[in-house]
Amino acid sequence: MSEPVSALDGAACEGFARVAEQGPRGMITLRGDLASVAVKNAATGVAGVDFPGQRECHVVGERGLAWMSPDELMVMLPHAEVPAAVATMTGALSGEHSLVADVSDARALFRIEGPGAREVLAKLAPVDLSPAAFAPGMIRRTRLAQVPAAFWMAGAETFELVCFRSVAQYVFDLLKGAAAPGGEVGYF
Amino acid sequence: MLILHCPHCGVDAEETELAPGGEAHLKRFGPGSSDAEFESYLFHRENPRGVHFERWRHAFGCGKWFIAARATDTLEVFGTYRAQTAAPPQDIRDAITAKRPGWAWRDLA
Amino acid sequence: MRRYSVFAVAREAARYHTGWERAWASPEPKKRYDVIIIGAGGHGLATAYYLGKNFGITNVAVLEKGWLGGGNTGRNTTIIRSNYLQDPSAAIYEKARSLYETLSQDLNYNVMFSPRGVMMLAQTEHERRGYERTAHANALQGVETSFISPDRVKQLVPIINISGPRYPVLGALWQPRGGTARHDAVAWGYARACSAMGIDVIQQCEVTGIRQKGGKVAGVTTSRGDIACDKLGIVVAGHSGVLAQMAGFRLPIESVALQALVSEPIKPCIDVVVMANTVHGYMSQSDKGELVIGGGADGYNNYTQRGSFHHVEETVRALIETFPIISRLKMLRQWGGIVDMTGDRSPILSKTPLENCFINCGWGTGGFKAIPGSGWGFAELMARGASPLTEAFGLDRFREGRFIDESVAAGVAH
Amino acid sequence: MSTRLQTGGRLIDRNARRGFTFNGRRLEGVAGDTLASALLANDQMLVGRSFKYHRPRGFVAAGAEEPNGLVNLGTGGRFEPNQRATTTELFDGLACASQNHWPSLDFDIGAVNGPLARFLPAGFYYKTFIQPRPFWKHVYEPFIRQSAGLGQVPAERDADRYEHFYAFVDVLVIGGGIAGLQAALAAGRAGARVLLIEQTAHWGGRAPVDGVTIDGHPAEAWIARALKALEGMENVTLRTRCMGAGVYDHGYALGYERVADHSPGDTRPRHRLWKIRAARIITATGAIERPLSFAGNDIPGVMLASAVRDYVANWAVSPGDRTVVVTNNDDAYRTALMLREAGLVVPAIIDARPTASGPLVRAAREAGIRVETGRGIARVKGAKRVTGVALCAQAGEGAVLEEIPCDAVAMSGGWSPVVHLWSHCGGKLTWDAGQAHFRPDPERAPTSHDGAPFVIAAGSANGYLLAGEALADGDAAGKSAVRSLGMAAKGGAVPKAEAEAEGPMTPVWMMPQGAGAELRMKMWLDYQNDVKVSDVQLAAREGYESVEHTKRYTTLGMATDQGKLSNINGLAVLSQSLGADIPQVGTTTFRPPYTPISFGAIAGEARGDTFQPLRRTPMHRWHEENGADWEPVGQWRRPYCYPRDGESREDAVGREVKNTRQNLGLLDASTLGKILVKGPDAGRFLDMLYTNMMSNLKPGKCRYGLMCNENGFLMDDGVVARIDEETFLCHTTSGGAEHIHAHMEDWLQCEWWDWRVYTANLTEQFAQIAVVGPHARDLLEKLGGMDVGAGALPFMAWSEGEIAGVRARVYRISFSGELSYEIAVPASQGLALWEKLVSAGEEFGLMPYGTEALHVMRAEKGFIMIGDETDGTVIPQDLGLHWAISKKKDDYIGKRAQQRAHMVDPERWQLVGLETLGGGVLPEGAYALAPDQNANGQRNTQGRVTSTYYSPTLERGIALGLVRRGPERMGEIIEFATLDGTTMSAKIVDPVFYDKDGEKQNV
Repeated sequence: MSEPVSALDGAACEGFARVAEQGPRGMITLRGDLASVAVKNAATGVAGVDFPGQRECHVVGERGLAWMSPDELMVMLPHAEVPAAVATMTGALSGEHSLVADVSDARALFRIEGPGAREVLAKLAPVDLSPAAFAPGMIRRTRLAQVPAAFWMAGAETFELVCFRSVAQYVFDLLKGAAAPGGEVGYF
Repeated sequence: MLILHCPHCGVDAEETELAPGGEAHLKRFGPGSSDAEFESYLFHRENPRGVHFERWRHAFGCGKWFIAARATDTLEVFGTYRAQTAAPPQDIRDAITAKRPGWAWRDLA
Repeated sequence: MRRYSVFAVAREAARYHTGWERAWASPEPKKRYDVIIIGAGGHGLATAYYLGKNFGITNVAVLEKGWLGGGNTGRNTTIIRSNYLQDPSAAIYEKARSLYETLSQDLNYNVMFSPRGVMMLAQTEHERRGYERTAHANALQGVETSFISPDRVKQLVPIINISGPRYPVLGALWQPRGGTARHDAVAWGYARACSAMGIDVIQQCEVTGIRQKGGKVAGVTTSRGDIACDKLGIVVAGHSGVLAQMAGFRLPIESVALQALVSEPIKPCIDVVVMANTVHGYMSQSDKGELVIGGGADGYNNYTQRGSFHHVEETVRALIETFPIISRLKMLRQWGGIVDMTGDRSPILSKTPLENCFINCGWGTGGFKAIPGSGWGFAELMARGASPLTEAFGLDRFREGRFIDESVAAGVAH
Repeated sequence: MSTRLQTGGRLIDRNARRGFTFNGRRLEGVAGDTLASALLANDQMLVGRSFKYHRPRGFVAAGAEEPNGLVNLGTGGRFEPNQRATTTELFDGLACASQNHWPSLDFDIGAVNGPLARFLPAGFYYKTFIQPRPFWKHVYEPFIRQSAGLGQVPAERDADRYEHFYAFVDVLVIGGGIAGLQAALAAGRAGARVLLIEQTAHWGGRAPVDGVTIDGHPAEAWIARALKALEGMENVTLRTRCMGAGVYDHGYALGYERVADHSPGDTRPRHRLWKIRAARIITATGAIERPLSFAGNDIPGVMLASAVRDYVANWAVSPGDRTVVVTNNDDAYRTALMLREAGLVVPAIIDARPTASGPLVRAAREAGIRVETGRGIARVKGAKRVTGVALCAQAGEGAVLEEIPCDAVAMSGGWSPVVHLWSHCGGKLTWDAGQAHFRPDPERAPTSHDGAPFVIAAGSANGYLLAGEALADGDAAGKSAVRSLGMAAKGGAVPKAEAEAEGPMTPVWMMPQGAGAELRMKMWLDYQNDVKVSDVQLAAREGYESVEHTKRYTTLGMATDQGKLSNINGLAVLSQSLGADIPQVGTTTFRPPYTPISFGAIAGEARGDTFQPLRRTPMHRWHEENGADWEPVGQWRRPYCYPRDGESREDAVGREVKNTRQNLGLLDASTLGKILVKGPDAGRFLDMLYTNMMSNLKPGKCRYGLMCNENGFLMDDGVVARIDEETFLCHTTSGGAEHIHAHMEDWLQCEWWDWRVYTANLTEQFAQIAVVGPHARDLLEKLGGMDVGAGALPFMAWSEGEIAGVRARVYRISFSGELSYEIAVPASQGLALWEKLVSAGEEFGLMPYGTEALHVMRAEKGFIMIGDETDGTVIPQDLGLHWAISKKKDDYIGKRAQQRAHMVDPERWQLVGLETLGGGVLPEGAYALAPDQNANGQRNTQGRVTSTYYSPTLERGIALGLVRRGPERMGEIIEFATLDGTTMSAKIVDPVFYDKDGEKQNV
């Protein structure tokens, strides 16, 4: 196996917020009955974080669980651990109607950091990003300009955002433009 | 620019996050049905100037389909509910009746 | 009724234009007519006009709930073309286009038909193949079109960006005798000509019911009393569903909002009509200098004549990509119309389950360009019970699966 | 002359000089000037020409309602036509030019005054230019187009950037006058999230100009305090230079922020379009003064009384030395008093009212200003500049009583609330007879998604013209907004605003009342479009009775000012001519935007690289670096071919086809959709989705499948691989993935929601590479890692393992007819594997090939291509694909549709191969001729070409086509029409041109 290559190989830029594409991150789609104990255990077992409720996202470093829809979770963990984790989960869920799939390489992951991070996203997504409405622990799947994306907060002033790998460059260009110096809005 | 509440993920989503799917609660007619039934299933629509039940998909969000009860003349939304519902739920119908006494949709009121 | 001419204007000028008569009469409804047309938009008025002109049927009333020409006739982007792919469409739209050529003279009312040329850009290989196919079809349909090179496109429209980078222009389907006309004038001109033939155009008269006797049309109930008729034509675009319900049948129709917008007027910079379907926008320049712009329709039922702003965004960004210099121009006004979309996006000109009741609807986003042809064919259908122009547009096609699908080549029909 | 006064000017800084040019002339203004005030300070009263008659035009107003003062602004990439000088902040180096004249502003040959204009009344062009027919296109229209159009056309690409911003608030307050400020205070104190936007660069609106006092202090003091309080509130955001452009359904509103128009070229975006979602919107948008309709009211020097006041108070500019004031209300007296105070001459106040009393009138009289009541202006004298006015009795027909020399006229016909934003989303109006204007009807406000009213008008925008009422109304609006949102409105005594009381106004729609036709032809309603009182009366006479008819017939209110000054006056004239009440006649519809907004702002970030998403495969960069000639496929970009030095596209394609057939080709197939379908009911589900049977596919095997929509038409195709008992992987066409995935979810969620099936779109998880050609197996075996031999991996099978050390799934499928493997690896490994294949393939003569070679090869094999052989009207039965339509299944999506009369018609056009007799290539899209014409005179046809190529393999033209009863007519020769009028003969043959028995792909 060669070293896995992320979509933009870690491209980054500095504006009134810092935008950086992250290296490969392990991501597993888990579909099933989120009320089922087997599903809960399979997810928390490999992710090592609390099971998320509706639109919740629990992340600790590279590990995390995100609520994607009433029957779908995204499991996050180090890229190298994915094959083993998929096997473990599939095993744990045998006999349970569910779907486990490695989607690590189908995505690109970005970090938007700094006091202006909220504003950068508020220029591109039809989402209320005021601190009162969006805070750490939440995830929002939405539209970033013209493509689907999902983001959550990894800290008070840090967002992590995923989009499909094929549009990574488009999303990077969007974020770079939105964070360009001179574009500060001063709203939040 | 509509806002609709997605009953699956709880987001009040703006129209640009959603994909419209046309009239809801259509009964599918397949092989064995008459030409008239099939034509009606595929093409005939209520298209009311008033209360309408229509399908929406939270396309940029949780990806789930839901149904909205909406007035096509004022764009008032009386409620939304999951697509896995055979007929408009009573509470939605009551909400409509409260606002629009005597409304009718197909044989419903 | 006095004829319009430059001499008439000069004569009136001498007395400060105090001597002009009404452009059309404003009669009280009679108790009975041979034919009633519901809807005094372009299609309804044209139908009445050709009933009189081609079939000598002038005991006709055109009933309008608001003011004539107040619907989509006065809300569209005034594009006239007939470069359609399917035979039935090409036939009726080309009939319309050719009637537009002489309409000002026929009606003695200047509708300002301007055959400045219409081009549809091909911006993907798939679109290019589609338009080359259309060009072949048009050649056999008697519609004058050709597929032109990118250089020719640039020559006809210097402000266009043909080199992309995103969607380089690979050529265009060009109809030199397509163009535009003054939309209000089309309705006013037909109304005036109808009035001159003794046809009653009755505004502020809303139809509230359709009366039947023995499975046949007997007349209509209106806000101004009952009116009897032998034959009834429903020509009410977005409101067809509502009227059909009164007549007791359903239609394969959905009414949605379609938006258009204009820029502030600038000096002439684009002499032809340009349609870019890949990026989804179309543009021409009015004689006042405004850029007249149209785009997509909402995907949900709407009767408010207000659309969603994101369609305006989508259209504007497409046109900036295509015509970079418009970026610093300004949007002066946006508006919405209610368009009636059918199952195959082609119109319905048809008999109905109710005998002697006919319907003309479903023009979707493409109605204005068809007005004279639609009136011509629908009048023949109502007078004779059949017309080669309307034959393929019957309601029965949806049951048989005999669709007329234009989206095939054009992507979207405008 | 108009000039800068020695003292005063609340908005300017006299010490900060700003140089600018007008028509090339160097002029000087000061910081705080608008372009309009700076021009007036330089005695530049003549600033443009009208639209139709090219009449000389000067400033009438001082704000957004200005109809005349439009200029070509800036140069090069920052050039902009039709910029309104009254809303353009002056900056150093500003360059502008007047519009719509030739050769010059002072001498414009387009100008047709007096006698000629008489021949061009409203709608004259509908009645003329009819004969002779060709003249419209070739003579009349070109002339009309040239003379119309106002501003110049930009020549360069826009040099600026734009952006959007999404804001969500409880209360949006539009308008930063005292009513808006108070509304924001009231809402802010209650804890609501408030956004307050003001279109100008300054807070406070008219109050400071009109000498309003609040709680005993000058308005300015209170405004400063209010701002301080608001800035202190966490939950309140303030924005100047941000106009409320439009109000849309469900509380959506647009704010148009002109971030850097006054500082072009700095790092900031030029405009920011705010997309605001507000639970409640308060429109405190003020009111606009109406002109009076008297002969010559369009001559430069005739201005709104309030505008004259603005210029003096805000910018210390006097429009004239001798200014006659003409009015029908008390408010205009403020202008007279201010002018007098500034040391200027006011020869007279002409008041159309029979009598006038009230404090302002008294003050004027006490100041020694001559007040003439019951009088009007018969006509204004002058051409490019006012030289005097002729007095007459308002009640009469215009007999001149006296002539008063003057160089400016300040007029006031009363005030109209700015109701645009209230009306955009359906808010209705009510007629206020006392003040002769329409104001919002609170009983018929626009309603939102919950059916509740969401727009509240406040202050003078709500018809409360007096400062005291306006401020109180702003407070009430703020409080009712928060209350309606379930918040408690905090008290706080309402500040008391005071200004001199005003006596009642009297509506005056024409001056003088009995003016004859000749005068009425000189009374302008719409200054920019040249619509006069006589035009509206003509429209009414001719039966254009609806206000919409009149508007469209005369073009009243359709200019770039959208009739802000002319609508009510025109409406009044119309209703008088019809003998109807004004409310009966009603207004035209108010459409967004309030004032024009830039296309750049609307497009926002969607330009250049971010115009649309461009999708790239993991190997994209390699293709780029290796000279790919791109083809857009949906939002993907795929190599069409890889031309080598000096090679044409055609040659490249030929080379790629030949090399793939003879040696080895490599294709990036990553764009193919890959959807995982899993669950106990997965097989059953796929049996409904595909026309053929999938449930009996064996794990480890692949099967080609067809998908139709419920209407029976073919929508997609692709290979399905069964992974295990419960799991299938469905391949879709490129760009079809999202669409097909949505299609699956639609049926699973909305029709068969009790079926136990999950899907996942894995399209982008995998890079997929097709290794194609006689040496395909040699290459894979050389790289090693798994057994790809015919035994272990036969045709239409798949297996999992490693290729060159990369975890891979290998499908033995072929779209070219050659021995072919499609290798799927994680996207992060795609480029690495591709490069390994390329270098290891060298010895086998490997070359990458593009989409066109793919198309040619599939056509040589007679394989259909979705989008070529299908176009949304074709069913599988048309394509001879009966073998892929299960007879065993009693249902699948589209089956019922395919049983309809027209679908089973034996006359349908069906797929065949076409061989030109001469070996030439049939034109794309050509139709096959049939005898005779149809009833509409169109030539009959019997088929068409769907794919046509030069086959490098067979060295001749080949084509696929749909022909009536085609398969029954093998060997028959039919004629295809070409565009040059000739025809080409082609023989109907089997669609498979190459390796009919499939020996090559089965080895």
